[in-house]
Amino acid sequence: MILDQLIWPLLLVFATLGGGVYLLAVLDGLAARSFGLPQAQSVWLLPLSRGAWLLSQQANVTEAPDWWGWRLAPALYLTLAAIGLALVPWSRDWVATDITTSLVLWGSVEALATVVIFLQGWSANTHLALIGAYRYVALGLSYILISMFVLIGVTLPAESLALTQVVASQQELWNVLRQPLGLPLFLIVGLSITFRGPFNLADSTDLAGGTSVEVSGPQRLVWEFARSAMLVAFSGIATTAFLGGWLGPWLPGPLWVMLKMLAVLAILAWLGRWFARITPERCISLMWLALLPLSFIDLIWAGVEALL
Amino acid sequence: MTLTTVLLLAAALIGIGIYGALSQQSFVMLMMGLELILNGVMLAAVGFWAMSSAGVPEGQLLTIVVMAVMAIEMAMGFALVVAVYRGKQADVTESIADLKG
Amino acid sequence: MNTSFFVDVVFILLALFAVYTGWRVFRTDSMVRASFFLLLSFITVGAIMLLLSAMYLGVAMFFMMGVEMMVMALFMVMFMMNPAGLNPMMMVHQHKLSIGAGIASFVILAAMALLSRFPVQPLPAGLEPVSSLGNELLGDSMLIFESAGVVLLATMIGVVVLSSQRGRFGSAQEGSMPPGLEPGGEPAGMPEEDSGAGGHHHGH
Amino acid sequence: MAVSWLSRLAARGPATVFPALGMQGEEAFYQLALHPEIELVDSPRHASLLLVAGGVPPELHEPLRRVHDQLPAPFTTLWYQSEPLLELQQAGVVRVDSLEALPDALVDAHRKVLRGELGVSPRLLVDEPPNPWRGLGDDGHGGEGMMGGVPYGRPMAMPPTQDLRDGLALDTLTFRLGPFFPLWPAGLEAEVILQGDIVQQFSVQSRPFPRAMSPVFFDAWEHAMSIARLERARVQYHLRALFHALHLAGLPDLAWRALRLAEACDRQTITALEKGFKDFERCLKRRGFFALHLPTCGTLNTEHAEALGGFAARAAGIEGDARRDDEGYRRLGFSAISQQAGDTQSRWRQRLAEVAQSLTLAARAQQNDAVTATTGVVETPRGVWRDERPGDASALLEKLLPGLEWGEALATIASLDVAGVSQWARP
Repeated sequence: MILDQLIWPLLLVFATLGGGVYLLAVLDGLAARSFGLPQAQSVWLLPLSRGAWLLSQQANVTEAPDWWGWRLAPALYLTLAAIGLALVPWSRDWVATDITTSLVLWGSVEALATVVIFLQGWSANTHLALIGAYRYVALGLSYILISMFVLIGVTLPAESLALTQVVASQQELWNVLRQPLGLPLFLIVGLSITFRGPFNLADSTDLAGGTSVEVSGPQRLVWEFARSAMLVAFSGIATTAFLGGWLGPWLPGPLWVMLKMLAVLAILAWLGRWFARITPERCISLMWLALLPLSFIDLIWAGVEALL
Repeated sequence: MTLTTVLLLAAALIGIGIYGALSQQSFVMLMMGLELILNGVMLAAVGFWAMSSAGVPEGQLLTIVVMAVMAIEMAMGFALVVAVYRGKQADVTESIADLKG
Repeated sequence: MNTSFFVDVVFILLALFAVYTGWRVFRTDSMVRASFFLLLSFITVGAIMLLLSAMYLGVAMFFMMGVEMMVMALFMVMFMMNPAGLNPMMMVHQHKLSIGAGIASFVILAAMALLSRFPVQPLPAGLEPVSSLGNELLGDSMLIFESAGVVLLATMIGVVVLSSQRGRFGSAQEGSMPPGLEPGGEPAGMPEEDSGAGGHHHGH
Repeated sequence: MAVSWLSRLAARGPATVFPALGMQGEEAFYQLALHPEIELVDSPRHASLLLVAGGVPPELHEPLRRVHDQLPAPFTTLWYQSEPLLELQQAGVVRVDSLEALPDALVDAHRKVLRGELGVSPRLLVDEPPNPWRGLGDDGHGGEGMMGGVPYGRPMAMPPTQDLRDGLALDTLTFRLGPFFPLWPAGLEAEVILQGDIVQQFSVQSRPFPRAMSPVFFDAWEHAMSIARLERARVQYHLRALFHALHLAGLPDLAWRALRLAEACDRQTITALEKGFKDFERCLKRRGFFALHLPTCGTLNTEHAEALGGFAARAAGIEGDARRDDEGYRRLGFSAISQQAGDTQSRWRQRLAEVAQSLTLAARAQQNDAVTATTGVVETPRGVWRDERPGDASALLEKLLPGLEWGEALATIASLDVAGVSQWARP
């Protein structure tokens, strides 16, 4: 019983965490290469040597930090990412955590991530990190709202809050076609929540690294790992909610999930490098004036469709 | 985990909350006390629902209502604090003498 | 090694943690830490709700309180004006009375919990808490649910009115004067001018 | 064993360098930014090497020590055309004086540090708060209640000026940045008061180092000069400035391309440059540099625009360009371009337009070997150099930046050239 309920799910989550983050780093390296940035090393080795470099560095301390927050925030963020990944169903019965409210739990992961990112920036007790933290909190609420509405749209045809049911409801038609607005909106939210590319306002270059400006060594490794892990978890949820999860011909379910996740990650890695960073003011206008109304339309669309 | 232990926990949370709400000078800390009281109330409601009411759905409904009350309390509270702060530059309870009878 | 033993151990740990973090809220030396302790207390209570098989409510606790406490922490920083809320603090009044009131209420409530007899009616085996809650919300108790929604909407409007720079009678910074009873007359319903009021002013 | 395996793996990665630029250190900076095995980072915490490039005046030794102590161990320092700090001289610092040898020296130092073959730089300052906790007042910081006082010698976050947005006194943050802050001109040190994300006060504490111009501008001041060479140097100057703006915008690949184009200015044919720039400009617009990133604020008023001169003035609608008065340019059909708005976005539009114009001029000038006709007046990329070189204008930042958000403020600084022109030409 312990083996079934504890060991296997944990192994599954850890394996996807490690493998997913490594593959994301490789995909990001490939994206960088396709944009013409020269690279000294093969993209396969670069993440490893970077990790080794951070591991051999000292984890420094700022002046009078909030000790608990300073040391724990990266680990907490990683934990949230792991919880998110644990919700992804790999096949009908291959799910690490199969609860009836898994979509709501994912919503909580997004909400608590805001707290953890704030904690990371605030606890360093230095100026640039704190500004990054403020920025994320000020913008994070709008991301969460959009993500909630889009995900509620997905639950309507499934008549359930469980991700396994959401996949099962896509047997005839994937949600990406049934609710065409959903996936694009959700992808934008994904970039925002993991603050990448155009929405990288918390760890941005104008703050010299934002919330992670002061971290170094293993602590920085955990933080960067967690950021990537969050994106991997996010791609897992996107796959499940919009791309039919394990559904697909010929191949076994888990393989389908993996391929779809990789496709989502590749799109996100490419999108993240394509656009310039948006200013906070424009970001908030975009979120509230364009994307939030669009997510309402998506929800209405989903509702009307469920009624018909 | 029995109903009694759950209720004891709820009582402890409510007790701490009452202490906080009465003792804190800062508006915001005062609101934290209120939130802690409501936290205990919600726990007690869920405890009764799960162990003493054969799962009548109203038990959960009550908790949802309390959550809504919390949101309202916080939003209104902060808005009032902002308004008072603008008017009087005060953020501790003693400073608004007008409210004292 | 049965499940209920596990549940008991987890419950006791969570309960102790919830009380500890709840107590730390008023004993920590920074506002932001205080709100994060409160958040931890809420999350533990949410986890206990999950143990009590309130699947939706427990999880809803996480995200509701996550956002709520985040906002709270920000407000702390905004009002307290010390660097990012990191300075020590101990701002209490009527301390002894409050301790007494807290303990007294705990004793009374605990006595009620220990002495009264509540019916033992556990959840029926086939009950699905989430769908039962959903059916209740949009079935028999629709009116309550909808009124909660309307109240929330009213709150939003009220909050915007109260906190917006431009209030009902103009900019808050200009005193937000109501119009006169006759055109160009004295502002209506204004209190007498009170010189020297304003309580404790934040100097520079 | 395991450790040596780890450090050997770590040593294979790119060398992470925090550049502390002194006087005339930019040349090294641009060379390194193009090198694939070197990663220039913005925070000393993220580096394994501290590169001090160019001379550091003695009064900036203390800030340099502070930067030095922020690097996480193991790390070492490299000194390019700079005198190492006295206390570091026993610690086996690496001194490099030739630009060609610098990248390899950095990569080599990075590997050696990680393998433990090079002495690790010692800490220079004692690890304690700048001022002791005095234990005065209610909470020990010397103020009343939670207000006032200067905990650890830092002012409490109290708004010093009237609040800019609403009645709320969202905590103000007072801090100093510079003189080695890599996101604005080297040498600029400023005390910034932020409220949330908004700059409330920006007071310049020390001015940026004067920037060295290409020697062709000095030659052109003295005698007739090939217009093609002048315009190429101008293009290079603007493209190098664009590198910083694109780095800020989070477009590292475009920043790299801008720098590549800038370095090609001396070598490539004009047609190749024109084509490369056209592609680059299209890319820039398509990827949201203007639409998403550049703010439409940071508007210069007429007085400031006139004081600053050059492209900044032309972007604000003041058509001053010394090239109009030059017979050589007139023969090539030169006419000054200008914009109206005078904000950050229009400054970059202006600079890009001027680059395109310079390339056209250079192409025409090349055909008939045009030279400048007047001496004693040069339109440098920074402004007119008549009797004296364009001077430092960093003081106008104090007027320009308050009210902007932090990111907008940095984008505005990057769109301006506030540093004066050095009396020495670039080597």
